[in-house]
Amino acid sequence: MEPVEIIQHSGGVIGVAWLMIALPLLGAAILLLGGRRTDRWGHLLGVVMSLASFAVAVLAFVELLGMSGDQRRREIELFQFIPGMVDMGLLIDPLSIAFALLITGVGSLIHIYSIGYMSHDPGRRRFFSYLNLFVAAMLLLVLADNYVGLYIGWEGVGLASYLLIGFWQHKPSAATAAQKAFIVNRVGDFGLAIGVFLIWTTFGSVAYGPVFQVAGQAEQGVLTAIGLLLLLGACGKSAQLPLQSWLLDAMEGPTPVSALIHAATMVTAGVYLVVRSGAAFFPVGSTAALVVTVVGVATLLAGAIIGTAKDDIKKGLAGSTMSQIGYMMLGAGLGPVGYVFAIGHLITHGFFKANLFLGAGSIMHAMNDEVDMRKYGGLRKLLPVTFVTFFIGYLAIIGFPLLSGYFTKDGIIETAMHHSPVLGWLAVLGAGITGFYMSRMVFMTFFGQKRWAEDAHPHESPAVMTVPLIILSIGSIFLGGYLVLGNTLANWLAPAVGGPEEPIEFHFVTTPGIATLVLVAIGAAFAWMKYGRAEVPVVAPRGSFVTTFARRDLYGDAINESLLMRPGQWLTRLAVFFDNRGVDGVVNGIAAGIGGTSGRLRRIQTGFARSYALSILFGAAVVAGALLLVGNI
Amino acid sequence: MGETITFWVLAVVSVSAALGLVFSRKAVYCALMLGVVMLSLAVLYAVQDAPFLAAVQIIVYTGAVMMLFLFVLMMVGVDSSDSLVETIRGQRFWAMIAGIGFAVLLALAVGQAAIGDPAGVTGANQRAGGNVPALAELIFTRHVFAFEVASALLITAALGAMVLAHRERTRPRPTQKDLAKARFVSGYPGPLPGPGTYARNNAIDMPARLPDGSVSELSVNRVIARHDVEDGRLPDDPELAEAIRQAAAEEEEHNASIAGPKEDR
Amino acid sequence: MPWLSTLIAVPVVGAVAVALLPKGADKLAKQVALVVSLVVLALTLAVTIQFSPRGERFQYVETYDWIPSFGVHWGLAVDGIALVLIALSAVLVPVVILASWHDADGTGADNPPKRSVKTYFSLLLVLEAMMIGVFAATDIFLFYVFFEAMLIPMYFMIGSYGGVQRSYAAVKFLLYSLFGGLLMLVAVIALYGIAGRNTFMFPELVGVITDPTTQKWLFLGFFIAFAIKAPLWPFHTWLPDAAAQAPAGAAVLLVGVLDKVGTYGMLRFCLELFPDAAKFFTPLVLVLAVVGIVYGAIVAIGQTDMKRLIAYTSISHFGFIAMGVFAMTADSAAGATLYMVNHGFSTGVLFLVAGFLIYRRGSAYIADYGGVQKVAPLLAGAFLIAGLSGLSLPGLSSFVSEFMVLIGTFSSEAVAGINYAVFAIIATTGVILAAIYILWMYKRVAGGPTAESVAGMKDLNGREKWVVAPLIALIIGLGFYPKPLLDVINPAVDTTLANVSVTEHQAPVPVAEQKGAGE
Amino acid sequence: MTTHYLVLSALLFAIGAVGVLVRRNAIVVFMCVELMLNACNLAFVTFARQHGNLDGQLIAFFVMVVAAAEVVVGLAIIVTIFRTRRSASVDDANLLKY
Amino acid sequence: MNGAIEAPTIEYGQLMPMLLVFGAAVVGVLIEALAPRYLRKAIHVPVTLLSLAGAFALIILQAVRDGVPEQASAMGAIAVDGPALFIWGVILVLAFISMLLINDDDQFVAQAAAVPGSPEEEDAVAQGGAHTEVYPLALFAIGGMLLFSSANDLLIMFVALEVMSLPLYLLCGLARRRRLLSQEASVKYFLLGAFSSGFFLYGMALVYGFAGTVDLGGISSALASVGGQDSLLYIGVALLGVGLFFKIGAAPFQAWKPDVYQGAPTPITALMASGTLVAAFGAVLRVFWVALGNLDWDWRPVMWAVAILTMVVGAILAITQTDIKRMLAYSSIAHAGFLLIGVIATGDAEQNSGSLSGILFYLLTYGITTVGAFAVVTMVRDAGGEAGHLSRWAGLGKRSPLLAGIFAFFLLAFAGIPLTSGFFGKYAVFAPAVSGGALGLVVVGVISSAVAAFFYVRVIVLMFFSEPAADGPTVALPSVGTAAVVTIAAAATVVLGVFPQPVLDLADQAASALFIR
Repeated sequence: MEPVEIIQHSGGVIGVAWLMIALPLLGAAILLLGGRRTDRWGHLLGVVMSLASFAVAVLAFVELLGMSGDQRRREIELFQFIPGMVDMGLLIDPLSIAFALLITGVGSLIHIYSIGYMSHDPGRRRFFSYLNLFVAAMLLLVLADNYVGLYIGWEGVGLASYLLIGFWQHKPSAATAAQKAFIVNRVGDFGLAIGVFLIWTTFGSVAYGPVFQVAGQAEQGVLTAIGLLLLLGACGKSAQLPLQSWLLDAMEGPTPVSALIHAATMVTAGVYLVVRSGAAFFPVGSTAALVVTVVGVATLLAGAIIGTAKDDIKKGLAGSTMSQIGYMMLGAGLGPVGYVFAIGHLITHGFFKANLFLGAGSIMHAMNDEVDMRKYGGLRKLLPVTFVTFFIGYLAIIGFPLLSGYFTKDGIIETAMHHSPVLGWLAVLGAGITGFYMSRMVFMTFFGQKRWAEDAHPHESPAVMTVPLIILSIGSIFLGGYLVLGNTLANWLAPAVGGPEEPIEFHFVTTPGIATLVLVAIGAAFAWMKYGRAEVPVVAPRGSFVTTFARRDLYGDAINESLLMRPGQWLTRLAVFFDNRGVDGVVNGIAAGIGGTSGRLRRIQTGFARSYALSILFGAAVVAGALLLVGNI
Repeated sequence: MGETITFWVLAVVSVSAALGLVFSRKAVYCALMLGVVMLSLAVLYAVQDAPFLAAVQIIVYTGAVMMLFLFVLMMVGVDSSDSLVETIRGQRFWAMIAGIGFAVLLALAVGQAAIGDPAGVTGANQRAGGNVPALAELIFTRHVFAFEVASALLITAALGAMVLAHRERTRPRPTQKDLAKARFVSGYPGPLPGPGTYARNNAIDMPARLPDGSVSELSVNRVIARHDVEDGRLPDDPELAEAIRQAAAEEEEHNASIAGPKEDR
Repeated sequence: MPWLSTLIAVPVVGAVAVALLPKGADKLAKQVALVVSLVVLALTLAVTIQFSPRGERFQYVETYDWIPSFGVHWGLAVDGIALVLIALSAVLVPVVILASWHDADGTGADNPPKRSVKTYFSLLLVLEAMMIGVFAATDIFLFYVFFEAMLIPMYFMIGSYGGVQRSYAAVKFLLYSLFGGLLMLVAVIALYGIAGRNTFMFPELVGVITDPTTQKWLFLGFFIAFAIKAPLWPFHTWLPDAAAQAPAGAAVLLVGVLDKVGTYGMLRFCLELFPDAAKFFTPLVLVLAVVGIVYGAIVAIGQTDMKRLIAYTSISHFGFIAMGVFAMTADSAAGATLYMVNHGFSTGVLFLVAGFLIYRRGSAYIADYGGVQKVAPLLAGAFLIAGLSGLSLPGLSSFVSEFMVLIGTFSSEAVAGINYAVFAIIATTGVILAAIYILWMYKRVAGGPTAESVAGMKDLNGREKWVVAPLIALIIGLGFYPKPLLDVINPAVDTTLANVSVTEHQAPVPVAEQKGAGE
Repeated sequence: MTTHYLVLSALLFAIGAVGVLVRRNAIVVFMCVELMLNACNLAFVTFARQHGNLDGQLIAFFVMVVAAAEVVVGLAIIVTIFRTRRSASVDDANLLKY
Repeated sequence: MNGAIEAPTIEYGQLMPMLLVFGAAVVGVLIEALAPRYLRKAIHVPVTLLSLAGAFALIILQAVRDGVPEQASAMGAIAVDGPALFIWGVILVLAFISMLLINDDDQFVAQAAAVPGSPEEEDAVAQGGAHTEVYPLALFAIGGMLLFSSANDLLIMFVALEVMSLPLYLLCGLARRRRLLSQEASVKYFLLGAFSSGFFLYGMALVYGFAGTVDLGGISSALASVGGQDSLLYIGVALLGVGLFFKIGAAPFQAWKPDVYQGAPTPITALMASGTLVAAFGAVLRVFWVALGNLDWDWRPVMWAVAILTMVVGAILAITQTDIKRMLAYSSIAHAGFLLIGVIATGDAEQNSGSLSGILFYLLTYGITTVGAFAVVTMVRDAGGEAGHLSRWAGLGKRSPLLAGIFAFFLLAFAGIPLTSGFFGKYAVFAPAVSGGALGLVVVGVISSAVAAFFYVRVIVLMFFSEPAADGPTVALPSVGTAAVVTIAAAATVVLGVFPQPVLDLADQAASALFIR
């Protein structure tokens, strides 16, 4: 089943879908330009704008629901961006609206949560303006009807991410992390940009409609090239190997940011890109798709391994995010069936990971911003709401049966298994590791003895923070089942990404499914033995080689440093030296040479009239001789 | 035939005299040598049908111009003879190269030119009735303007000589009495000892000694002293050397005072 | 009404008026200068509004004989390309005047000596007149006259009002430019002689030189001058010195406008007058441009002085512009033209904000800063936005132009077996490097703990806000809606390229049709 | 025969020129210049005879006039500088250099 | 032998400008003889200035009323043709403004015959003595310049050369301060001048030997008719060239220029740098174009070499100069090189008149700017007189911005920056040179211009960008004359740089009919 035709649209809520983007953007602008005057109510405005955007998304969704399946891809024109090249417009279709709902929905919850979380921060207004900016950019990313619009949103979220990671600029680590995130992302953007160039050159358009229409007619090599270039972009944004290194550092940002941007939404943009372009550039069985799956599997394992060794709760979660997005990527490389589970996992992950992160934020809020799990312990009684919601999120992520993660993750594993057993079993292994590190996190945090410092007075967070947690945890419980069972999501997405030939049936009892559960259980049990029952040392013991390997993010930073940064610094120094001594040296050398010649030559002017006379006589002889010579030739 | 003999004789004479002019140390000899060249040339003019020029050459050139030279030589110091030591490095060598090269070039060019027999100026002379009238006709017709303008030259020359040589008296001329007074006031009433009066050395650059054996600084030519110091030609006798240095220093000072601040040179 | 002559005359009259003010009237001098520049801006707006993009190529044509003996005219006219650059100049000058309000007063942090205030503003206005003149000139000789004469006020601005090494920088700037200009003079003379039209009017000289060898030599004469002016690698070393030593306002005009004359000249004169030679030299120029992009960026990363760093980023950006011009596709050339304008704004605001920082701290060394964001958030914010514009963040104006240049170059047809897409790809790495040099600078200046030396730093004051606001508004506005500019630029670029006999502005042939044609 | 005269004149001219270069006494230098002028005159007179017109003789006459005037001015200048420096050496006048 | 000589015809009308100058010079001599000392200056000044102005007026009258004569005047001795009239006009204008400088007090020695530093000199200075003879001497020199540039035969040219040079030899030695330098300049200029005029004379003899005539037209026609004696001609041309190159200061005959320019009294330097150069170029053009025009294939390569050498030597050596006048002298050498490019760029009649017009225009622009620059030099003084050393000029822009600004403007004009007269001057010479096939020379010219710009710029840097020295020189309050010179020169530099067309028209007109023979 192919994706349906895109239809020009006007009127209705969809006709003003641009409000989704414009409202948060307006909010950001007001907050940024308004300055301190808006300090008092700025955060409220931010929430309102986010909610308004969510409302528009819901209304558009409803309007879309009212249409028949083959009518559900609506395009609205906005303005000519680059005449003759890019007409800016929005594409409202099942895929984009699903993202829009996730972004605005989860986004709004996190906005609300942040009211509480950031209540003591003097830069709260600025924080909300950045959040609004992020929402706007992210919506542009998913709603744009062309690759340039996507690219703008793509870099826009990069900017927001940069601003928010570096929100506490005065912390050098935050400033560095922000810079690193942006630069690594730029490497991905480099690929995306060239991919867009190639699309334009090949198809004469950058809009989805025309491009997808004729994509099949292009040469295979070009298509593969485009696919790989887009994948590079996706890797950057979604922290996939080999551009994963920024995500862990990005945890320097405030926790709501980690939840919204670095877990629920932005980092999934890569998945969106692959799924959006899937039919055209990542058809099942193509080289590009294969590379996508390989990247996905590699990352899901890498992320999981990293997650096992982190004592920083946020970094642990970040590793987990990497890993989960790896699953999505894996799904995104598996064609229409994979898309359904990838998007499904993306949505459920959006909920339970946001839930987990906000929970972590709640814990930090309670613990004086302490992030080291070795200094937690036994918190389940002091933070009951947080504990419960966190635990639900935990169950969802490890794929506890009937919770959200169970449906979507198992779907991906099964599809992968169907596709290639190797990939499938690696994905199963990943799930097992997930069981271990998530359990470890829960046990270290909520169980065991208290290990926190004297001055910490853990307390439950205010309602403004816990209510979003509760809402998210409800989503974490039910969303997966709702989406997967009965093919809800598959049918919904079919007009946008193409549907599987036959309806997907979700089997509760399968070999991989059981294997997964067993592995997860083993992992959890192992974690209980190590961290639940046993005493957890406050200072991390020197681990084995493997532990160190995982702790150091699989030596990702070390590789970057020795392969790129050091040679880069060396190259820079060389270039500066070459510029000063070489290029400029030539210029100055010429000047000095002329000056030196002058200085020497002027000594010829000895001041003796007789020397002058000699030069005259010589000159006369030479002139006469030359003339005689010339004349006689 | 007569012309040929005359030419060869005079050619040899004039070239030798010219060489003498270049190479004789004494300026007066030079002047005399130049006179010889000029006279030889006058004869050659006459031989070549230019009697008027021959006369003018003798009267104006040899008679007036050379005398002027001699006058000036006398004024400047007749016995001052050039040292033939070359001070500019390579000057003499390159001068010879250039001079010989130039001469060869000229001679070659002249010799190479296919010059026929001379037409002779007899015809031209006869048309106007003689050399002098013929020249007169040219001067007063075709070249009258040059002739007129030459007057400007002469006026300039006269005016220039006046400017440079004529001194307006700014204070009354000292009388015999004034001079005598001045001489006695100076503390040394006798005539100054000439260079070499008490000399133990007959070089001009050596200071004289006074009867008491002390060195007479007055007898040192400051300009020469400067050269001596610059070239490091100082006598062994420390007293003499000191006197020369003193004089050289004075000379420097003098130059500096006239030339203005030192860095402006 | 002779609009363009008026545009040139007004600042000249203003300059004279400012110069003739009595000695102590510094404040009045500034005010007069500002008013004059605003009048020019208003006039420019009027001109821009009345310009019809789809009309004749050259509008507001004025042609008077100036020196008939030489075939020289006072020939002014604008096409879309010239118009936007004139507008750029007209916008930047009042901003610069406002920004330089105290630059000559001698009240900076390190107590620079006080200098003649009215001379400074008078020079600024003279410079404005010449900038407008150089873009408006349709007579090549007149162009040359402005091209060279422009150096003098800038020379004095750098030399008299600049930093510690100002005289070295000023002399280097002047001599380097002069040398290029003189080479161009030879080419100008030869063009006149060989064309044999007894006129220097540009429209009459297009397509006149047909002999390929002649074209090549003349092309080189023009090109080297422009390459020095622009500056392209390896003729760039004067720029960091000049820009670093110049007062911030002068640096803005130097890099923002004066250097554009080089790229403008390439587009207008090198391409149209010598199309064959331009095509012949395209690979060479593209290599220089790409080397400049990467090299400029890498060297920028290693700079320790803010203004030098910005200057090197400009060298990188000029590589993009030159690449766009010489890729000779409609998109790349239009992008390059747009880039000239956008770069003027973005580098302008970057220099100005850097200038504010330096004025406060008294040092241009990045190491002397730290944590500015905490004490002066607006200042740091402006710095960041300016920087982001410098790294071509989408949504800011320079993105559009950089994107167009790259995509245009990427899609240019392979000439002589060389696929220019390679150049575009290498150039795109400049995007990554740009992120490094800008963000690293921002981090060191504004991030981290607040350095002691900047602890008391004041945030932007009212005047400075008025300096920064319009530029940032333009940067963001044009970033989202560049169409007004592109509508003016595109027809002019199409005409230019038509004269180089490159096909008109159109999208690449879609793959389906290619297939159809192939069968 | 003409050629002989010319070669003689050339020789004298060259000797005069060399004299200017090697002599240091300004007056002698000047005498050498006079020698050069005389050599020119010889050439003029010779050529006059060769061509059979009197222009050459006339020019020689003018040269003498000019030379006379030049001598006056030249010697005046030399005397002046001698009075200042008490030296007639052209080498001593080398404050102006480089 | 009844020979009544037929009276020669002399076109007094045409020659009147020159005769007026000579006449005024003679009157000046009479004033010296007859007028009481205290009155002399008062009489000299109006006589001199009026005669120059009158001569200029006569030229205009001549050109407007009678047009340009088509025959040589004064029995074929003098060619009052278009270029001559233009050059006369230029010389007179330059002489007039130089005269205003010469007029300035305190420039000339009080008592030339008094030994420097002697009590006599002090007395003379104390009594306010001054050599008013400079007026007639300068007038003679100016008359010589007029004659030199319009001589139609080599004899007149030689005489004119001497008429022009002798007074200048004298005037060079009459500086009031730094007399040793001045006298040295004088003696050097004299000895070398006499030496080089010897070469000129010998060249003349050889050319006469070749052609049998010294008439420029006659030589030109002899080129076609005489055979077999080419070597005479070539050597003759070379030696004539040496004499002329010496006067314009072309390398390798340039050595005298810096010494003499530096040592001479500045007003005289101004007169030499402007008037003499113009006159010498008039003579160069006449010899090489009128007499030897058909030989251009032979002399052109040599002239190329000389031009290149001149430009390069002038530009490069100027860089390290430390004395302002010396630097301007080297600049003058470089400019002579640029002008030689114009001389080389010959071709058909149209080409020639283009080049000629360019040279004429260049001479005017360069001359005026030069006089202006030297006028400024006279105004910057310290205790020892003019502050010649460049280091003394540091910070002048702060102390007297106007003067420094004007001087900077002159320097920019020398450098050939657009909107100054120097730019159009250079352009006017370079443009025809390119069409005349001298592109290579133009490139060299352009490169040396760039090098030359360095030292002009260096002075500007010193004046404006350096801090003033504590005991820096003062700027003398200019006399009316000096102020007028600076004003005129600055105005001319601006006007000719912005609106040169009228003067270009004049030059075109003057050059259109080329030279008469």
